[in-house]
Amino acid sequence: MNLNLTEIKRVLEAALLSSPEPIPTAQLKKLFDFELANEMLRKVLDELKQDWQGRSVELLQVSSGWRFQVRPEFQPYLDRLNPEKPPKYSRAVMETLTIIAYRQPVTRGDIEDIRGVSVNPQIIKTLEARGWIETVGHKDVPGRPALLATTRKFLDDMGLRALAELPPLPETGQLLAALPETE
Amino acid sequence: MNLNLTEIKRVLEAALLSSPEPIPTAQLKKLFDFELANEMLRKVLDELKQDWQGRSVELLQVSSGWRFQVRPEFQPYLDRLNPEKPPKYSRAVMETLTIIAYRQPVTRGDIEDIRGVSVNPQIIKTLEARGWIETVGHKDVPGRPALLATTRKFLDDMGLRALAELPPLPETGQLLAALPETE
Amino acid sequence: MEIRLADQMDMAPGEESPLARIYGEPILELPQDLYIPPDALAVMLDAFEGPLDLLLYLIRKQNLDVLDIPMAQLTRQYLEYVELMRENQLELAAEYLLMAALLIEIKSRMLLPRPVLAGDDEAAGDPRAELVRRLLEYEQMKQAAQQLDRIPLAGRDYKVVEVLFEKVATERLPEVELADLHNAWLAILNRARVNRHHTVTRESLSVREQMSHVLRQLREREFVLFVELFAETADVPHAVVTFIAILELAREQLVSISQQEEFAPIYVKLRLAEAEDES
Repeated sequence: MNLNLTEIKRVLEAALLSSPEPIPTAQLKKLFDFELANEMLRKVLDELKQDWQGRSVELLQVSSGWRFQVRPEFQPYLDRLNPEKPPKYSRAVMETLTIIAYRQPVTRGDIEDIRGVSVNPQIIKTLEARGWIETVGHKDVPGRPALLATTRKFLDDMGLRALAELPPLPETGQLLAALPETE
Repeated sequence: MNLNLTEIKRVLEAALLSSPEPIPTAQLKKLFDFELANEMLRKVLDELKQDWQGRSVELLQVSSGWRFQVRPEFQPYLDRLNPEKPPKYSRAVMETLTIIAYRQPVTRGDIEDIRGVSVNPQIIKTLEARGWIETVGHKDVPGRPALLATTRKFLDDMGLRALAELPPLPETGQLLAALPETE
Repeated sequence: MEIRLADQMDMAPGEESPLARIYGEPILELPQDLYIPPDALAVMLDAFEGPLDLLLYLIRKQNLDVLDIPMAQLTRQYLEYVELMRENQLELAAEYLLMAALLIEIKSRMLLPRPVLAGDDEAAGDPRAELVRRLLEYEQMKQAAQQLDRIPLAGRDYKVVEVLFEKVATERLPEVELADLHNAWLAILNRARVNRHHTVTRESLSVREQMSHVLRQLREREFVLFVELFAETADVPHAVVTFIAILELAREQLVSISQQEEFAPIYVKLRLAEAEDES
């Protein structure tokens, strides 16, 4: 039995769409009970590739054969189907970020004073890597510690135009008032 | 951000082509970061189904959602790649499955009454392992036997949307009519 | 007359044209008679799904009317089979013997005169009624099972589509919301209150922000004109905040402010900027 070109294409398409693994060309030829010439197979595969141009799925030739795969641009949509639980920053990171945001510019020492515990350098690195804080200067005290401040990216990511838009902390006054003046 | 209809269709297509399991409509709506109305989703899916008309692969709605599948006419070609087909189930398994499908929920005793032989526990295990039947309760009689019913996966694998789509039971009347007039 | 045969033996070997079709199933051979060679008996027993199946086979094969089973004939045939099974010491399931007992019971009851019923419901008193009901129900399910078996099965009779979705492992960064900052701040203050040895002074947020902003500008150049620091200030409050920020920076000795003479340009300079190599 002989198939016309369109039918050959349909068969190849069915085989390739139903296999997440690449199919070698030698295997693709086995789909047919007649000898499909290499050039013909190549021609049909190229046509098929062309047919899928501009779709969300593309036909690709990889080292071990041919396969259809979802275009990377569509990943963000598909990721929504199986959302991974978003990771969370530790309490230490959040408190450090908060102190820098509300009390900037501050040194690590300032943060340690406020939090009452030493600041792991990794925390500062994490926030710097995220592009949320940066060193804006050095304090003129022994050791000349870096002065940390939040960046524009931090404001962008928070959806704020300026630091003044950070939520006011009405309780702050009360809590602070309860604190003894030690200095 | 809003997508136009074609883009919505492309996203749905990518998700459906890459999932071997049917995707429920509620899940499909999650692909978008805006609220996609049910009628709109339905309309796009119908269009997509239309687009694939006459191809070797078809979009189908089954019990738990939508999936793309190879048209059975094209399977003989694909079988050439993988000549070992899963075997058919034995008559005992099929009869047991049929009684559960049409008479659910049933106990093992009910199945034995109809078939006139005891039910090999292995048969029930086979069907459970396949994900086709499950225990949905216990009958309030001595021994509290398990009540068996078919699952959504059973319908999915049969390509059905609901139990009502099972072929109608042969009418007892037809069976009688098929009998010759004897004596 | 149309040939109607039971199809229990499933003997369709290939493409030969069937002699007849029963419920869509092809029948290729006419069984010669009821006799089955003893060697084939084990195979035959396997082929039946139990005594109901065997009874149906006998009924269909003999063109017997299910609704009017001649009990004597059926019972004799059935017992012949059971006897054959016993002679060949086949493992005879209890169900077959139970059925034999039931058939004999029905047969004997039919020999007895029927009690005269007030109504004319003939079937109600027929000892065969229950057997007929079971035979019909079983046959119905048997045929339904064949229908079900003909439905193409996903994965066996057709493949489902699955193209590769290559997930690029994009690092998911934690998301932070304003409320998180708020909560973190409250946690800090709560601890501070418990510890009671830290001083947290209140300052205008915008002043602290502007301090950072000024420091950033100073970082880029060694000397910056004092007025330049106000270049971006759009309104009076902003200018005031910037002014206070510069004063605060000076107070905290982060910047130095210099002026060569009266009315000369004022320069602001990062303290220690010459010693510090920042980039």
